[in-house]
Amino acid sequence: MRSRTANRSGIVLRRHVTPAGDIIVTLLTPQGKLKLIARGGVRGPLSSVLSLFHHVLVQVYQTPGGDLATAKQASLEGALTTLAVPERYPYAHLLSELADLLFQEGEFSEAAFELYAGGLRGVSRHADPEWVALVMSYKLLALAGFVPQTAFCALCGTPEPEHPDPHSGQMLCRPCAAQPAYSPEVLGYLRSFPRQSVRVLMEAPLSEAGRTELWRALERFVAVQVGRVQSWRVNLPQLAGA
Amino acid sequence: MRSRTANRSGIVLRRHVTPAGDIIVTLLTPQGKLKLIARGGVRGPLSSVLSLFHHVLVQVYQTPGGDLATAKQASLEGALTTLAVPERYPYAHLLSELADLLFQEGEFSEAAFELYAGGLRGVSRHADPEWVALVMSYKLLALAGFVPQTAFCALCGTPEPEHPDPHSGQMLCRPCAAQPAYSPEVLGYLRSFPRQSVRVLMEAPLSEAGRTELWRALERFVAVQVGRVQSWRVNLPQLAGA
Amino acid sequence: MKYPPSLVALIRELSRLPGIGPKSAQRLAFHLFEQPREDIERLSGALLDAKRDLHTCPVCFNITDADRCDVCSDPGRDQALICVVEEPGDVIAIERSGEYQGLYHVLHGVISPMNGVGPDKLYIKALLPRLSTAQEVILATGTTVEGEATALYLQRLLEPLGVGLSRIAYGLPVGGALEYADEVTLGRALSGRQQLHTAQPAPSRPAPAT
Amino acid sequence: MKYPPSLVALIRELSRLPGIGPKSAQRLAFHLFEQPREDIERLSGALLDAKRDLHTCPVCFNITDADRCDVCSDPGRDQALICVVEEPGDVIAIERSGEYQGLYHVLHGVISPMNGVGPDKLYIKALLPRLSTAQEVILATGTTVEGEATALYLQRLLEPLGVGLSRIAYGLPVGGALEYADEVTLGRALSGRQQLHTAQPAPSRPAPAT
Amino acid sequence: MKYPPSLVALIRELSRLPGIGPKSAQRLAFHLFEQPREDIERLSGALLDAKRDLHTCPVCFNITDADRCDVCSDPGRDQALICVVEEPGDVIAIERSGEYQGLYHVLHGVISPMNGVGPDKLYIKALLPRLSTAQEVILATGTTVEGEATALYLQRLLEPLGVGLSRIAYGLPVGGALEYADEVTLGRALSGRQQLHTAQPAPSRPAPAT
Amino acid sequence: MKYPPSLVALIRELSRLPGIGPKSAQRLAFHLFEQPREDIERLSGALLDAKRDLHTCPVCFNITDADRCDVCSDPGRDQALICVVEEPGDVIAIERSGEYQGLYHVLHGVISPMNGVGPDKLYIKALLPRLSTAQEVILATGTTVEGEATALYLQRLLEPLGVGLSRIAYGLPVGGALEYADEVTLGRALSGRQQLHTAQPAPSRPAPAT
Ligand SMILES: [Zn+2]
Ligand SMILES: [Zn+2]
Ligand SMILES: [Zn+2]
Ligand SMILES: [Zn+2]
Ligand SMILES: [Zn+2]
Ligand SMILES: [Zn+2]
Repeated sequence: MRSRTANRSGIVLRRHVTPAGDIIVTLLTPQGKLKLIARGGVRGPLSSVLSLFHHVLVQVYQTPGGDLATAKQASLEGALTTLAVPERYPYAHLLSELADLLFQEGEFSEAAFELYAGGLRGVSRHADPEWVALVMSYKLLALAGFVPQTAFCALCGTPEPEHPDPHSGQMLCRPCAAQPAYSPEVLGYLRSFPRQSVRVLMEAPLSEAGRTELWRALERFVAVQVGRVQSWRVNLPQLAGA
Repeated sequence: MRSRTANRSGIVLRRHVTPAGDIIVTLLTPQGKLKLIARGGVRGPLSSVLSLFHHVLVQVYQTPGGDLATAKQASLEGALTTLAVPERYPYAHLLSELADLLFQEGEFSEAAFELYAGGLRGVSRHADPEWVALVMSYKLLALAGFVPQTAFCALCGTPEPEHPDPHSGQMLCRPCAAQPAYSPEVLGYLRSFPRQSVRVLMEAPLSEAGRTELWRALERFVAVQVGRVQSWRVNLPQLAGA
Repeated sequence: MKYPPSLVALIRELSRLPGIGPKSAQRLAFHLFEQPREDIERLSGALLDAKRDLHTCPVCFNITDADRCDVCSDPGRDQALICVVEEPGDVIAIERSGEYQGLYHVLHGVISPMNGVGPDKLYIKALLPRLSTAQEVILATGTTVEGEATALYLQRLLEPLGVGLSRIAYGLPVGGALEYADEVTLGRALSGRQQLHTAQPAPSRPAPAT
Repeated sequence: MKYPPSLVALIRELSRLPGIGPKSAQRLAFHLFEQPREDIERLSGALLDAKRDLHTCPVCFNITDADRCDVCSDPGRDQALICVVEEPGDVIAIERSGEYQGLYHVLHGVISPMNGVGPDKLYIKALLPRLSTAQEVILATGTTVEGEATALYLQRLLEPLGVGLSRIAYGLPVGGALEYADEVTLGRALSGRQQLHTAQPAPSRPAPAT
Repeated sequence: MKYPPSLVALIRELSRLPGIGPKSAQRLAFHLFEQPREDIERLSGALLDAKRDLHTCPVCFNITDADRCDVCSDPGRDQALICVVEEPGDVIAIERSGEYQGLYHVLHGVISPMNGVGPDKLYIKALLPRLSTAQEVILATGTTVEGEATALYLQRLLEPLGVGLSRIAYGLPVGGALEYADEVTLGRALSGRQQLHTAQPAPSRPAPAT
Repeated sequence: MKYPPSLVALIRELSRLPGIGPKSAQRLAFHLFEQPREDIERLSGALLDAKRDLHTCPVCFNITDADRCDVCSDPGRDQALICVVEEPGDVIAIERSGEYQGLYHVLHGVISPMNGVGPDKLYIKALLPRLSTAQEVILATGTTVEGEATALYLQRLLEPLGVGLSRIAYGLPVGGALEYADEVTLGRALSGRQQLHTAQPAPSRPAPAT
């Protein structure tokens, strides 16, 4: 039997319906990112299975032309139904958009899949979804090799800088900086997060003020180092009812 | 544009789902009977549109191989939602099965379509669906050219027979008959229905006893002259709550 | 060329399976030809074993290999709820949804006079004695005309007996957009809309003023 | 061979239409080439006319060519009911179902942070003043995650304001068989089942004893 | 609800386009509603421009905006080869393949008595004077029954005139597996098999100086 | 609910068959459950019989239940023609076309390094001794990249041996329109076009005495 089909299991990072009624989804799987089209899918049962944030098993057909792969069948492996709740919804978007940005098609990474899946699970269940989103965003960045420099000033190289750099999201020494220094809890977080486990980081949530500093640093750093994240443009804490 | 597609409007006489999830429907249209397959249809929106007794507009694709024509798209033109009610449901089946039996593919007949559609509408709305079904069954028979002989005895040719023939569903003279004569109301109905309009027939409903005689005559006549009707095997009046 | 009789026989038997046309049957036969003997024997054995072991549960008419099916013999299931379905496959579909903890009753069909199926051909009579211990019967036949007619028939039959009756919800499937729903479904999704209650107490943080 | 510029331009413009790939655009262009001049002028005119005449209703944001849309200006509609939908196409879908006689409110989108769409990008603020005359707001956004999230957001926003809220029903589409429904939909169809009431008085004829 | 007339008119005109059903037409209309005015004007203009500028080439009946089409007026094309096709779209399809350097002749249809199309409805007569300079006429009508009938008609008509005639190859499409080909195609792929020669020598016919 | 083990086993075995997903396997199992015992035994027996009786022909590697396959043992077949195909199913496909009267050689695969299939994994060596009596070898592997690569490999291998070689035709499938063909196929259909001759003379090669 010659076969161009394969079964792939992954989480729907993105979903878009074309006016013709096709569903285009991007999956993150342990074997990498994967973009698929389900032709006419919006009128059938695939519409339900291929929902945003669903964990799905898809039968993928690679068309001979080398076009976008086609999703022939799909079944649900797991749905995190609480992700539509206002307190959790925007953070699920943020993690998914970051994962989409950080990982490329063809990059095999079981760790990326596990981290992202764990992040979504946490956002869906944890009492403090904002903190889950912050920790997992930084961990996703680190896994993809993007770690903000904390040892030296981004401008002059002075060691142990303590001030934010509003342009790069990296850190500046006192003479180079225009803004006050990070609070000690934020400084501690930024210096230690790459080495620490998710569990340890989750156990020491920052204050409201500290999170605001962290979000700002994250936003700048991602914008400069990785690319544009639409979710930032939506006022996340306001949407979440903060 | 070369095209093998055409739009056809008709009522779903029969519907069958194959284990593979294809829907096979038979439509009665003003241009004749038509059998179609909707591949994989049971998993999509066609499943809802191509329901039994629905009046639908179907985009028909004639496959080059000359196989069963395919239903590509379908939209609902009208649904008689009360037909599922126990008092009406079995009569809708009976009319549909009769129409399926009486009219062949390729036979163009606007009159057949109108009569059947009118019958279904009547069964769905009229206070006395059983009488609608009786009248319309006889009218469908007459339209297809099957009229029980009432002028001469089916065995010896004696004129003006008045007794039922339990074998042929036709009529017998007193010497040939083994059963008592039809009641006057039934006799009057059988002798006049081919010439009379549906409206006139509907306005003179027969008694409970007369209907039982008529059903029995109809069943025999159809079985001998036209073919096997499954709906008879189901106890219609009992199912309808009689 | 004449095909070997045992190949012809295999293709013929395979093409009797539902949903397998003659071409697929042929392809399947060639595929099986390439498989190791053990695999063929395991498939052949599975067929015979299933036929020997499986039968319908005498209580609910689900498929089982025991005296009673796994649901009927589980005291942890809610004995006051009976979900009436068309086919054994529907039991599996509902169990997979994980939302139901009651019992089942499998009709093995729907009322369809034109196919010669009246109520007496279905396992309806055996449902009646089960009602004494039931508080609610869920009519979960399909939403086709035949399924709806069967549900209406059962409603008419069971209502006088005083048991609670409910019908599986009509509506939009999860993941659906309104503009792709057909009119009939959309109409029922609207008329069957569910009132929302502030189940959760007022949120601790004030709602945003947008 | 170089294609004539006006043919190239037409194909390019046509292929910008959603759902029309380059091959369809080319086929369409050749088709249009064969049509009489009047037909082309009528299509071209219809495009310009529609763009000139149509705009959103200032009350409900439906599409209209008048000061107010046809629904908003119809005193026969139930003014106490507002159905909130995602897109103008949803209004047409619901109207086609013939089951609804109230008013609408068109959001023109769903909340989707990853596409940069927050609540402030939708016509939500304009819904609030309309609540004074409403008794029930039906949240009829789609049943996708985005539609559900938007409904939950609106529920959170509107609940403190004391208006009645309902959500369009999740469930089996009409014509559906259980075994072809996905688990999530099936679960919601069961949990959202509707109690059946003997609306009709006891049937005049006794129910059959099967 | 009554829809605005200009919306109805636009949907009606759009649904006249081939391959666009009423639902797609509606979706298209709503999409156009959301586009900026300039885009609509550009589409509308492209339609009118194309209708005004385009006509058939008087030599080969291909579509052009000039006195002669781009192929007919290109001296680099092989003037001894004429490829007869059904529709202008076929010219584009062949040009895209990059395998052909000769001229064309577009019939604008196929012989189809049941659609009232006889040879006199096609641009066949105009082909005859062109044969004087041609060495080979390639019959490249489709492989449908109608296309084959048209090719046979032309063969019968042109053979006595002494011009070389060839027919586009029947066979397996590239990327095809034998078991998925229908029997007729497979039979023609076998009977039309091509002899293979060792290390192809320089082609006998000089390559055209494009 | 736990499913009966023999049902689970049957579903698992069925879902191993190619082209049968888990849902189809389940539906198939339920269908088999409803069939009479004899039917199941006949299917089960057909599987075992086929496995016991069938093997590859030692000459051409086609499937047979005899010492030599039906084609190899038929003296009426043209012994000078060998058609090389990928799979036993291709033999059936060609036989069904009724256009071929020669012999076969089944490779049981195609060269595909990424699947670990080199020429040594195919029945190529056994083809060489057969060439002594052959005048023409038809390379009828598929027109996929792998099929084409295998044909080119065989061409390179066999050419020095002086046997006539041909390749199954690339081209338009019967019933095809040019505008729906891909460019590569269209290019090959044009370059492989067949010269047409007036009133075909008697074929030069005597028809086989089937
Ligand atoms: Zn510095
Ligand atoms: Zn007599
Ligand atoms: Zn049981
Ligand atoms: Zn309005
Ligand atoms: Zn020209
Ligand atoms: Zn052999």
